[in-house]
Parts: sequence; C-alpha cells; structure tokens
Amino acid sequence: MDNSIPLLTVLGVLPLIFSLIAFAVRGRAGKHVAFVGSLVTMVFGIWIFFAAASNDFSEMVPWIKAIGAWYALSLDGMGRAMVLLSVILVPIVLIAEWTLDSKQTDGHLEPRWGSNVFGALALMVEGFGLFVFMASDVLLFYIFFEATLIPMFFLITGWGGAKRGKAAMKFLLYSLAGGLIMLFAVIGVYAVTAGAGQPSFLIDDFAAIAMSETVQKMLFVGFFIAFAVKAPMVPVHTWLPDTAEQAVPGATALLVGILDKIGTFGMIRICLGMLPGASLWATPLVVVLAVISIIYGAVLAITSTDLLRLVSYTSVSHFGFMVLGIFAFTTSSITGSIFYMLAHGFSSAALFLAVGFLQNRRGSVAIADFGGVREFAPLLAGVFLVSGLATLGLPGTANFAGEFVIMTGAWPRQTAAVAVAVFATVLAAVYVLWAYQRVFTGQPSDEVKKSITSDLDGREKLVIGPLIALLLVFGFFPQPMINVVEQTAVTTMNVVGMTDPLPGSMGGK
Amino acid sequence: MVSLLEIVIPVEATGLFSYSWLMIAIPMLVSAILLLGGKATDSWGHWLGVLGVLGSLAVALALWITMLGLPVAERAVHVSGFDWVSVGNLNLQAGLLVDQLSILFALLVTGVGSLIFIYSVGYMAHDPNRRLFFAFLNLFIVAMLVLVLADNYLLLFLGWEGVGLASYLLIGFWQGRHSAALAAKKAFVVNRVGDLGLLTAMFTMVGLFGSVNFTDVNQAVGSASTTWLTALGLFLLLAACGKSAQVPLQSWLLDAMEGPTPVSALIHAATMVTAGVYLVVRSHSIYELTAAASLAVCIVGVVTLLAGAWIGSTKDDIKKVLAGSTMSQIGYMMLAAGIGPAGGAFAIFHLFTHGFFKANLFLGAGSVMHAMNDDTDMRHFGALRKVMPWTFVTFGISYLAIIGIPPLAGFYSKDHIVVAAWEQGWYFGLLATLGAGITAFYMTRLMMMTFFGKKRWAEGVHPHESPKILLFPLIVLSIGAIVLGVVLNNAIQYWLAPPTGGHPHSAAWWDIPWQGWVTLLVVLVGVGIGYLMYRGEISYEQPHTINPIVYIGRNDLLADQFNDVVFVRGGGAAAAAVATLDDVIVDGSVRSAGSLAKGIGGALSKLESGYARSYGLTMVIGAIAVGVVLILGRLA
Amino acid sequence: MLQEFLPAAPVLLVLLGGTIAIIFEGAVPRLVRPTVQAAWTLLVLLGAFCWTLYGWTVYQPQLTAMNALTLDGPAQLAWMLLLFFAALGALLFAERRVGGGESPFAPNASAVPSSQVEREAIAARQEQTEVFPLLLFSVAGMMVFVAANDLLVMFVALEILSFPLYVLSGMARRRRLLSQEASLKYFLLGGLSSAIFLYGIALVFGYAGSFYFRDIDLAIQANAQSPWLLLCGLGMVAIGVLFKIGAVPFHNWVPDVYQGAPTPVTAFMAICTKLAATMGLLRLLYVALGSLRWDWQPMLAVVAVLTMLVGSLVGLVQTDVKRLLAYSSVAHAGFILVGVIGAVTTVNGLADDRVGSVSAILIYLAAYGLATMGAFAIVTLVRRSGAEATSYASWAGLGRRDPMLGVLMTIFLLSMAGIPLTGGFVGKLAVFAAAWNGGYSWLVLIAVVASLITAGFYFRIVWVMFGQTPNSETALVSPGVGTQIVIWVGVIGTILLGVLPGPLLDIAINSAGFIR
Amino acid sequence: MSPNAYLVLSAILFSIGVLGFLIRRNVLIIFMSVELMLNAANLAMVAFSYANGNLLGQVGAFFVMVVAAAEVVIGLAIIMIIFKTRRSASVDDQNQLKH
Repeated sequence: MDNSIPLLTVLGVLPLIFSLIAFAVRGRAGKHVAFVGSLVTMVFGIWIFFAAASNDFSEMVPWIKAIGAWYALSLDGMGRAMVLLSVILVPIVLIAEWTLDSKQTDGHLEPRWGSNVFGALALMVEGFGLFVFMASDVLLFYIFFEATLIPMFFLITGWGGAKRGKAAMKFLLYSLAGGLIMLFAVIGVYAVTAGAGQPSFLIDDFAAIAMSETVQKMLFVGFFIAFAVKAPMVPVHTWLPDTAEQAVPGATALLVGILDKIGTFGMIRICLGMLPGASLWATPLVVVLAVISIIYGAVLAITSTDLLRLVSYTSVSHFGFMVLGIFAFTTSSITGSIFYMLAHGFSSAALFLAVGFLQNRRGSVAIADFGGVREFAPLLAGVFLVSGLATLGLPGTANFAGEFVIMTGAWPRQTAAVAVAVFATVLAAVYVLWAYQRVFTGQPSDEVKKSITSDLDGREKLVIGPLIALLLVFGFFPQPMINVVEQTAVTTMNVVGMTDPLPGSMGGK
Repeated sequence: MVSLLEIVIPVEATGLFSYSWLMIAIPMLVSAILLLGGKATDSWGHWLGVLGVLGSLAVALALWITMLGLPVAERAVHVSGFDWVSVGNLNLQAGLLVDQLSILFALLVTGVGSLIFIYSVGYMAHDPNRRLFFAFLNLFIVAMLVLVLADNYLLLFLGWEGVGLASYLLIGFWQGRHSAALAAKKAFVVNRVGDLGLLTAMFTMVGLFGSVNFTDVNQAVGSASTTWLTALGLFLLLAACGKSAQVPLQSWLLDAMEGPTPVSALIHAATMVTAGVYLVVRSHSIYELTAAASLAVCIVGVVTLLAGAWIGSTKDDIKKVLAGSTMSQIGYMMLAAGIGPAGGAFAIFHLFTHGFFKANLFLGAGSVMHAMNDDTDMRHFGALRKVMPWTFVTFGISYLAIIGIPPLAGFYSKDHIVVAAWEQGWYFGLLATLGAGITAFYMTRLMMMTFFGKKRWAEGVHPHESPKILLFPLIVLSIGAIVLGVVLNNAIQYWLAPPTGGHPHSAAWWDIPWQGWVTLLVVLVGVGIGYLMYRGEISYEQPHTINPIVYIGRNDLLADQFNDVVFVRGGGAAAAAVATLDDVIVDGSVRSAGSLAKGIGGALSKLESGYARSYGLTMVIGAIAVGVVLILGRLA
Repeated sequence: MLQEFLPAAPVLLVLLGGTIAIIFEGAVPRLVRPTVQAAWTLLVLLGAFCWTLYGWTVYQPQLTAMNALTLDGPAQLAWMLLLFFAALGALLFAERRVGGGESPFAPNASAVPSSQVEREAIAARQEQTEVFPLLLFSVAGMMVFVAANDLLVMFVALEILSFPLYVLSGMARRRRLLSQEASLKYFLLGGLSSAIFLYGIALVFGYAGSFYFRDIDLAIQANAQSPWLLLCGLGMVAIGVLFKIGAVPFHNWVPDVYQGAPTPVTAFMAICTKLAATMGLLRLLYVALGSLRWDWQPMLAVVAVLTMLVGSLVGLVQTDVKRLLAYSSVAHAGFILVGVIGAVTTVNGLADDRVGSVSAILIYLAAYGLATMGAFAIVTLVRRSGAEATSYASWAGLGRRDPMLGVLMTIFLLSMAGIPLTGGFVGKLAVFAAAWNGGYSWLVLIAVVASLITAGFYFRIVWVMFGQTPNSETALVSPGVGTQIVIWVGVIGTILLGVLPGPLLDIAINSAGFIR
Repeated sequence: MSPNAYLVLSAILFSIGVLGFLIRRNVLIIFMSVELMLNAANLAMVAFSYANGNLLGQVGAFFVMVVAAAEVVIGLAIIMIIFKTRRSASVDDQNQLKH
C-alpha cells in the first residue's frame, strides 16, 4: 500500500469539504451535494474499514512542536468500528430528514435555514467525529471532541421544537463543562510530559511515563467527567432528554448514535489507555455509577410521557452497560462494550428515526397523543417494534450480543453489579412494550385517524431498512465485528495489566 | 451421586443429520416470505404457512426414523454451526443437538403444530390479517425448534426469547383490543422476569465452566461448589417458572387467552409453556447435584398444580378454565422433573401426551366459540352435544384423557408422576393425587356447563357444527389422546433414558400400582362432585360470591391485585419518585447552578452603578485589599 | 548618538508621523484631509511595522535610546502586534461607508451636541481628522510602554498612551452624551490610577534608589531596605497597570467606556491598551520585581480569580453586545493574568524551546486581538436609523439574514470562548499550561470554570443571531473595504492560529526572553 | 536629614487627594484631587531622591509636572465640553452608562 497518500486525513477531510460545498450551494442543490458527500464518505469509509484490517494507515506529523502536539491519526479495531458506524449513519440520517425543509405538520416549526444547511452541518459533525475516532494524540482528540459541539449546537438550534434554543444551550454548556474539565486534564498531560523531559500529547508517549498517583487520579477525574457527560451517565445526563425532546430526531440520532460514543470511546482510549492505575482506583465508584445509570435510565424511560425523551433515557441505561463493561476489565466485557457502542448506534438511530416518522405524521411525540396507530400504519408499527425489540436486547439483535457479552464478561469480576444491572432487561421490556402498546395498539382517537394517513413510504423504508438489517446481521453474526474490536480490548487489557479470570476461578470447589 | 451421572457425548452429524437445520430453515423462509411479501401473499399465504410447518415435520420425521435405526450410543447427534461470539475466554458457538429428547419435542411441535395450522386456516378464514398470523405462527415454530434443538443454553435462549416474541405477537394479534395488547405486554414482561434467571444462569455457567454448551456443562458440573450449583438451579427454575407459567410467575398465562384460540392451543398449551419443563429436564445434571434446587422445583410444581386446578375450578370462561388446567398439568410435569432422573422421562411423557389432549381441548373450545359467535362464557353454553356431535366426541375423549381414565393417554403419563411423587414423599404424593381429583372436578364442570344441561344461548346465537377443516385436527388429536399412553408407556422411558439420565422400569399397560388405583378413585369422586354440582340450573350471569375460595380463584389467586399493588403502584410510585428526583435534584441542581450564576452576575452588575466616584471607591478598596493580600502573603 | 537611537526608530517614526499628521491638519485642504490622514497613518504604521520586522531580524536584544528602552524579543513582538492591530484599528477609524458616508467621529467634537454649531458642522461635512494623529501618538505611547526600561519612562508612556484615548473616547458621532460621559469617566479614573501608579513608582524608587528595572532587581536581591516600602510600591504600581488591563476591582471603567466610546476606538483600545499594559506588566513583574515573585503571585491570583469570575458572571446578564464584549474583555484580562501568575520563564528554568508565560501571553493576545477586532468591526455594521444598534434585541436573527456575517461573528465568539480550531483555544491552552507549570493548577481549574461561564454568554449571542426571529428594524449595512479587511484578517488569522499555531508559537518562544 | 517628615506629608497629601476624589462631586475638584495625588508623589520622589543622594527623583518630578500639565489640558477640555453640554459640573450626573 502506498502510504504517501494520507488516507485517514482524506477520510476525515472528505465530509468537511463536502460540507463547505453544501454550505456554499444554496437550496435543494446543496442538499443533494451533502447527500452525495455522505455517500462518497460512506463508500470510502467502508473501504478504509476493510483495508485497515491489513494495512497500517497511521499518520504522524509534528503539529505544534513547541508543546509536543502531533497531528497523529491511527485506526485500531475500536476506531474502525466507530468509523463504520459514523459513515453508515450519516447518509441514513440525511435520507430520514430529507423532507425537513418542507413543513409537514403543525407541530413542526419553520426551519431556520435552507435545505442545504442540515446536510452540511451533519457532514461537519461526521468529519469532526471521524477525526476524534482516529486521533492518537490527546490534544488532537480534544480539539475535535470540542469541535463537534459547534455543528451539533446548530443542528439542534435550527430545527425542532419550540424550546430548542434552550435545549441547545443546555447541551452545549453541559458538554462544554465536561470539555473544559477535560481541557484541565489535557493541560495536565502537557505538564506531566513536559515535567518528564519532552512535552508530548501522544497517547503512547504518555502511557510510558511514570507519574505520581495523585496526578494520575486528578487527570483521570478530569477526563472521566468529560466522558461521563458525553456518554450521558447519571448524574450528568439531564441534557440528553431535554435535547432529544426538542431537536429533530435526525439530529438526535447523530448525537446519540455517533457523538455520545465519544464518551465511551474516550474512556477506553484515554482513561484506560493512558491512566490504567487511576482507572483501577476509580473502578468501584464508576461501576456503581454505571449500575445506577442502567437502572435509573430504564426507570425514567418507563415514566417518560414523550417518546423522544423515552428513547434518550434508554440510551442513558445502555451507556451504563457500556461503562460497566469497560470497567469490568475483561477482554470480553470490553469487547462487548465496543461492540455495543456500534449496536447501540444503529438501534438508537433506528428508534429515534422511527419516532421521527411518527412525529412527521402526528406533529407530536407525546405518547398520550397516539393510540391504535398500527391500524393505519402497520409497517411503521412493525419497524418501531423491531427497533424497540433491538433496544430491549432481544436475542438475535446486535444489542443482545453486546449486552450479553458485557454481562457475561463482567460477571466474575462484578457479580453484584451485573446481578443488579440484569434487571434492566426486564425494565427494558416494560418501557419498550408499554410505549408500543400505548402508541400503536388499542382504538385510535379521531386525531390519530385524521393525522396518520399513510404508512411508510419508499424513502422511509430506505432509512429504516438498512438499520434493521444491520441490527439483525450483527445480532446473528457478531463474530466478524467482534474480531475487529477485540484487538482494542486486548491492547487495553495489556496496558491495564489485567488478565481475564479463568473459568472456574469463581465458585469452584 | 456424581459417579452415577452418565454423560452423553454427542457424535458429530453425518448424512441426513447434517441437514437438521432445514427443520428450522423451512419455516423461517416461509415466515420471511410472508412478512416481507406483504399483501401480495394474502391469497395463498396461509397455505404456504401450513406448508412451512409440514416441511419441518417431514424433516423431523425423517430424522426420527433415521435415529430409530441407530444404536443408542449414536442417537445424540451434534450439528456444528458457527462461532457466534468468541472473545477472550468466552467461546460461544451456535450448534444443534439432535437427540432423543429434542427430536421428540420437535415432533410434538411440528406434529401438533401442523394440525393447529390446518385448523387455523379455517379458524382465521375471515381475518384480514390471516397471512400475518401465519407468518407469526411460522416464526413461532422457528423459535420453538431453535429452543429445543439448541446444543447450548445461549442458542436455547435465542429460541426462548423468540417464542416469547412470537407469543407476544400472537396474543396481541388483535391489537385493536386493549385487553389483548395489555395481555401481550404482560406475557412478555413476566417472561422477561423469568429470563433474568436464564441470563444469570448463563453468566454463572460461563464463570464456572467457561461454556454454556450442554455437553460441556454436564461434564464440568462436578467441579463447581454446591452453593453455586444451587444458585444455578434456582436461576434456571426462575426461567422455567416464567416460561411455563409456574407460581409465582403464573399470572400472564390466563391473560394470554386473549390471543386467537389456535395460538392458545399451540403456544399456551401444547408447546411453548412446556419449555420450562424442557429446560429443567435438559439441566438435570445440575439438579442432580443440588437437592435444594430440586426440592424447589418440586415445590413449585406442586404449588402450581394445585393453584392451576383451583383457578380452573372457579372460572366461567372456557379458555381460562383450560388455561388454569394447563398451569396445573405443567405443575405435574415440573414436579416430575424435580424428582430427578426417574421423573425426567415421565415429565416429558406427560408433556407429550398433554400436548395432544390439551391442544385437542383448546381446539374443541375454539370450535365451540366458533359456533357461539366467539363467546367464551360457559354460562352461555349448554346442551351443545347435540348440535356439535363431532366436537363433543373429540372433546370428550380428551376430557377423559386429561382426568386420567385408563387406558387413555393422560392416565399413564399422570400415573407415573403420581407414583413418583408418592415415592419422593407422601406429601407430594397426596397433593398430586388431590390435584388429580380437582382436575376431574373442574373438567367435569366444564363438560357439564358446555355440552350438557339446558340451552343458555344468547339471543341470535345459532350453534352449528364446525366445518371439516376444523374437525380434522380434532379427530387426529383425539386419536392421539387415546393411543399415545398405551403406546409410549414403556417405550418413552427407554427412549429418553440417555438424555434424562433415567433408569427405566418396564411395566405392562395393565399393570397399575396402588397409587394409580387410589388416584383413579379420587378422580371418580371428583367427577361425581362435578356432576352433582352442575347437573341442575346454571345462572346466565356469574353469581356474586363471598366464598373466598371461589373469589380468589376467579381473580387468578389475586396475582393481578398483588402485582398491581406491588409493581404497578409501588413500582410506579418509586419510578415517579425517581423521575422527581431527576427533575428536581439532578437537573434542578444544574438549573439552579445556572440561575445562581445569573443571580450573582446580576448582583455584581449592580456594583457597576455608573457613578465614577463609586468606581473610584471600588478601586481604592481594591487597592487596600491588594495591600492586605501582599502583607498577609509576607506574614504567612 | 543617532546610532544609539536607531533600533528605537519605529517609535520615533510613529511619533514623527503623528507630528507630521498634525501639520497636515493645517496644510491639507479640508475635503481631502480625511483620505490623506488615513493613508498617511496607515503608511506610518506600516513603515514602523516593517522597520520593526527588519530590526527584529537584525538587532540583538539590547538597550537602546540611552538605556530608556529595551529592544528585546517581547518588546519587538509586542510592537509588531501593536502596529498590526493599530493599523486594523486605523482602517476602522477611516471607515465611512458603514456610516452612510460619515466618519464614526463627531464632526466637531467641541460643539455642544444637537447645537446649531454641530448642525452647521454636519452640513459643512466637517470632520475631526485629528483622530489619526491621536491614534499615532497613542500607539507611540504603547510602544514605549512595552519597551520601557525604567519606571519613569513607563509612567510617561502610560500617560502618552492614555491621553489620546481619553479624547478619542469622547468623539463619537452618535450618542455624544454617552460618549462624553465615557470620556470623563475614563479620564477621571485613569487619572486616579496614574496617580496611584506614580505614587507606587515613588515608593519603589525610595526603596531602590533608581528607576531602572535592573537596579530595582539588584536592590531587591540585596535586600536593601524595609520590604514594606517595596511591597506598597509593588502593589500600587501593579494597580496602575491592572487598571489599564481591566482587572477586577479596577475594571469599572471598562464596560462604560467600551460602550460609550466610538466603536473603532473601543476596538483599538480594547486590544492595544490591553496588549501594551499586559506586556508592560510582564516586564515590570518579571524583570524589575522578579525576585518578589512569591509576593505578587498570590496577590495576582486573587485578582485573577476575581477578574475571571466577575467578568464572566456579570457578562451573563448583559443585553448589549458592546457592553458584553467589554465584560468579555474583563474576563480575558483574568485569563491573561492566569498566565502572568505562572511566571514560567527561561530565568526560572524553562527550556529554550518551550512555551513559557511570555510566549503564551503573546499568543493569547494575538488571538484575543484578532477575534475582538473582528467582533467590533461587525458591531459597526448593525445599525438602526444610522446609529449602531447594539442591544441583543436588535441583533436578533442577524445570522439568518446574513448567514456569512453570522458565521464570521460566530467564529470570533468561538475564539473568545476558547473553542478548538480557533486561535482563542491555542491561547488559552498555552496560558493555562504556563500557569500549571508554574504550580498554579488550582487556578487553571477556576479559569476553566470561568471559561464555561463565558461560553454561556458567547453562545447566547450565537443563539440570538441564529435562533431568534430577525428584527426588521435593524439594518445590516454593507461594510467598506477597510472593515472588510479587518473582518477577514480577523477570521483568517483566528483560524490559522487555531489550526496551525506552530510558526507563531515558535516565533513567540524565540522572542520570549526579557533582557534588562 | 531624614526624609520621613516629607514622606508623611506626601502620604497625607495623597490621602487627601484620594478622599477628595471619593467625596467631592464637582468634576473640577475631583480633577484637582488627582493633581494633588500626583504632587504628593512628586514630593515623595524628591524626598527619596534626597535621601538616596541622587538626582533621579528630582528629574522624575520634572517629568511628572510636565505630564500633569498635559493632563490639565486634556482634562479641562473634556470637562469643558461636558459642562457646555449638560450645564453641570457634578460627576454624579454622569451616570447613564451603567450595569
């Protein structure tokens, strides 16, 4: 392979370039440009995904020599999975929000910007997100981590409900709060490496430095808080439901599907990869928080009266599983977490977008406004149910593979935590099926009869079909993807210096 | 104990066995065609659906016949699949295990299934979504076959959840009905509670043995501590309770009768609900090493068999009587499964015969409902034996079978369990015998109210015999109910000995132990009481009752009330409290941090008064403060 | 003799240019005078810039102008930045298109507002072209201030840079009452602070017996006299400079003056004054009072915390863009002080190729200047019936009416908020890193919290521009060439600095060494 | 000769200046207070200069006087125009810019 072309840079820059073009080309043409851009990125990203298996695409160029910052990109198993997730989700979201520029229902406020802007912003999110997943330099990681907030802020501001401004602000300030605390830690990384002789933000360089426990813990806390906000973990999750409630489902799908993964991604890449000692130190608390998130998110999902809030609370619960897996320190639990990140990306997007279809018809996402929808839109009911079943972790869907591997892996180390977390599978059934029951079954009201006049059209099928297919494929045949992401888990386990518990190490005679 | 355990190592599949997956693939393909084909398949979809299960049945029969020709040691066949998840120490494969137990189950599922499919073609003829119904039914067959053919707990779990899903879809098939939707949800959620058990059991197995494969677990089971094995046994029991509607997770089954009657027959009587028994029998190697868990299984079985009988005795809804009866009969099976190696084969035996006569009873009930404009209240029936002779006869045969009149199927299969119960402990025996008596009572009550006595039909109801397509399955099933007991009485023990670890005792079909006679006597007493009580007038409306026994039975042992108070209201209140906490404290603190910042900002901005002199004052005070800090710094 | 002054030529050039500009006032016909003055001013600034650049490549760090000035790396870099931003400021001064052909300054500053005299002045298209020489003199004062080698020169420079600003502040064409009030407040409070500064100088002089930084340092190291004299002197001198920087509690003038002054003047002084004052403070503290580090670090830490918190918290409740930018400027002063406190220099063990306090602050100031200049340039474009409209309500929906302008403003705000890929982020990173390396990690934590609060109001403006319904009463005038240059230079600089800060950072590091 | 007495005087003058600035409303008097503070500094410088035995402080005082003179020009100009506009010399009337 000719390494003279910086392919990873191309991958990251490609959507950004298309984004700029889409900004420049006003109106519907710009929308098409953005879509083509997302397709091109998808093709290229999928190629990279496969090609990265046998090639090392790493790039490393000194960037700001004075502070030891490198423009360093590389792609490991986890990165590949996230790249795949991102490049697939974006075109799907663009199709899903294709009609965003035309006013559909009374509940929809006028869009603030032209048709091209949504696509352009989505591509910008994608580009920045891809850089985050590829960065192997802490500063670079941080820069793109923060950079993603801006287009996301505009995505929330531009379209959606009446209180979207407030929601966007909350999202931004919350994320920024995490981000700035992380900046504190990033500067700490500089201080530590500079103190050790040569300032460097490279993750590998940092991991090689011995430092005092206090510093390690301090940095860990800084990074972890940022990731906890991002991944939404209780108690720093409240921005997500508010945001999801106001933003258009497409934007939320990008947010939850791709951007929030940065949280768990960072925990593995940075917390475990750079600060293994402190990670072990914090494990008890983190595991407790994760378990609380799992149950708490599920309970709040049950009480939600708004479908979008409901789906976002399920994400809080699911992110709890990922964090639990990460901090259980077994190869399988970490692998499971990474796999679950991918699976959750697809399932949450599917569910958000399915809710979006409902919203486009009814102009509302309040559960009370529905009932008996299945009679008029059986296909919509079907895809909602399938997405919901994936969300509740039915075997045969990718989410189950993730959850199961996480919990199985975590069981020997965190028996009590898993024993509590597993109850979320019951709660998941309650929130998904209760919502389904209230929305789709029973006798339709007059409003429902009036507003739900059509089942899924071709475009909507094109949106949800691939997602469901992916969920099923990864559910029945997770092993290929597991092979991809296991590499990261093995590396991380080596860094942390933990070994897997042997069978029989618990409960033997 | 451990040394007694014979572990069967399955041989790798060759020849016909390598095609076992076809059994699953055929209905899966059919289901996919029906689901994706949409309305285009409306006109012929139901026949394709029948074809699906028939294809499956054909494969199962072929395999069974092949297996009959094999030596016992080669009858357990393993069909390799693919790596599902293999990471770290975790190695999960998907593969099939075709052995005596699973093939028997597969035959039951596809055999009874085929009949019920045929029945459904007629029963659902006027439903606009009949195609969908068959798609779901095929989905169920797929999942059920995965469940019984899996060679490990994980794949079993896939089927386990799959049948749960199919059950959910079919119970709620008439989604416009609020009660159906609620019942479907309830069934799924309660089953999920049971699934917790299976999930934790699998986590534990991986932790203990590093595998969830049946063979691996059987081999390694001796290495684990009894405490963990007991835990494992209890986890599995929890799972079985959920799926098989055993106390305390029984409440969903009665509600599940909201589904179309063929569904009740197939899923909620003949096959799916017995999966819990299958699970316990499959895991016999674990239960053999833990007396406590086995005892728990027995207790659950006994309690449920009585509870089900109790409910059955008080209900007026024909399907709910049968549902209570199903619970009760599965209680027998569970009891047998808990008794150990000797009981395992009997549990499956009863499961098998029960599959036939209970399916027959349900389909008969469906036939009656068909005649009565879908009314299910027995108080509105009466004197149907004359207008529906075929239904009456077939129903009557299965009635005799279920209450255990020799030489019908139910007598033999139940007789073995009662005998085993007596041998396990007199209290189990006594209760099992008592249960048989109650069974006789409520079934007699059902017969009397439905087919005998006077007409109590509602206005405009003109009962008539059902069409042939409905009668054909009834006839076939009732034949099964007659002959299966005698035919299988000994054979099944030998057949199932390897997978259940049992030690068969051969006996002639006329050779009935004393417990059998006692039970028969009790049954006759039950029949007598039933006849006497329901021979006369029966009121059209359900009379109000203050009799606690009747009241509690009618209200499903107050399970719903309990659930309502504890989970719906209690849990709801807890959830509401969490939601308030989230809003007021968690989010509230963030919001108030925001308003606090603004408040402070607002207060501070007042210092910006616009008066130059006050600015000067601020500066001077600041200057003094700077001085103070400097001096303090020096002094410190 | 002349040779001795040659390295200081840029200062002399600016002074000379200013003087010549005054001659122009009498010599050049009135109608062409604005053009000539603007062109001349730009020419002078450009010339001085080039000369500085030349000097930077040629001269070793040295004392010059008979030991009155220090020509070291920081001074030269600060000169370049000052001249660069002053040139941008001058472009805004000269902008006439946005005012509908009128300059941003009063036609006759001495006329009473709304009087007959003023009306006649307007009718006669009079202009106060003196603003250009005033700008030049102020720049000269700033240049001397950052390079001063003794306290007395510093004082004189402080006054030279201040006086023109007092006058300029009062010369707004519109809302003259406010402008005059700003001028008066600035003058009075400035006078107070100068007096305190001067008294501090007297005390330090009393302690060290000399005005020269080098002598002061030596005297402190020799522990010449009672330290209390010195401490009082230190405090008072610091207050004088902190006033100019706009640090709390010496910041009260900032919002009022920034709001009242003509926007081009605000832009100029927001950047250049802060730049000059900061660099002066650095020299003062690092060179003259370096040995008192343990005294002034805690004191400045208290000031920095107050500055950051007050600037950011009060900013939250503002509803006027110009005033908000003023509070933002206060908050930035706090962040700068965080870097000052770190006091990581080669003197106390910093390796030669690393970012220290001085280089960090230079980067920060450059980034701050670019963004602030651009933001104020955009402020001049939003108008209602001819006058600038700066309330949030008038800014509503700006980004939706003119997306390009909205995006540009957003970029400036992002930079101020320290969002990555903008210069502001690199500045913050460098400054915070310097503080952490100097042992003030707790201060970094507070700074981070303050950054978050500032983000709250920056994004509020973004929300106002993009989220709210456009205000139809507000007109968006199209910018003239000068304003456009300012905006685009600001944007390109901001992004360049954010994406590729390496070169400038290297320059700053190489020129970070003070001499004495 | 000990400069102490002069220093005390200078401090008193400075304090009077500060107080005058804070207490008086008339702009002119406030301005005079500032000038007084400058002169207090001058006095201190001269005294220190004497004590230290060099002339630097005295030279400094000259510089300060020149600067102060310039300041007077600027200051009076500003105060004049404001007085012309508002017909008031009270600094407290100048409080439109606030919060």
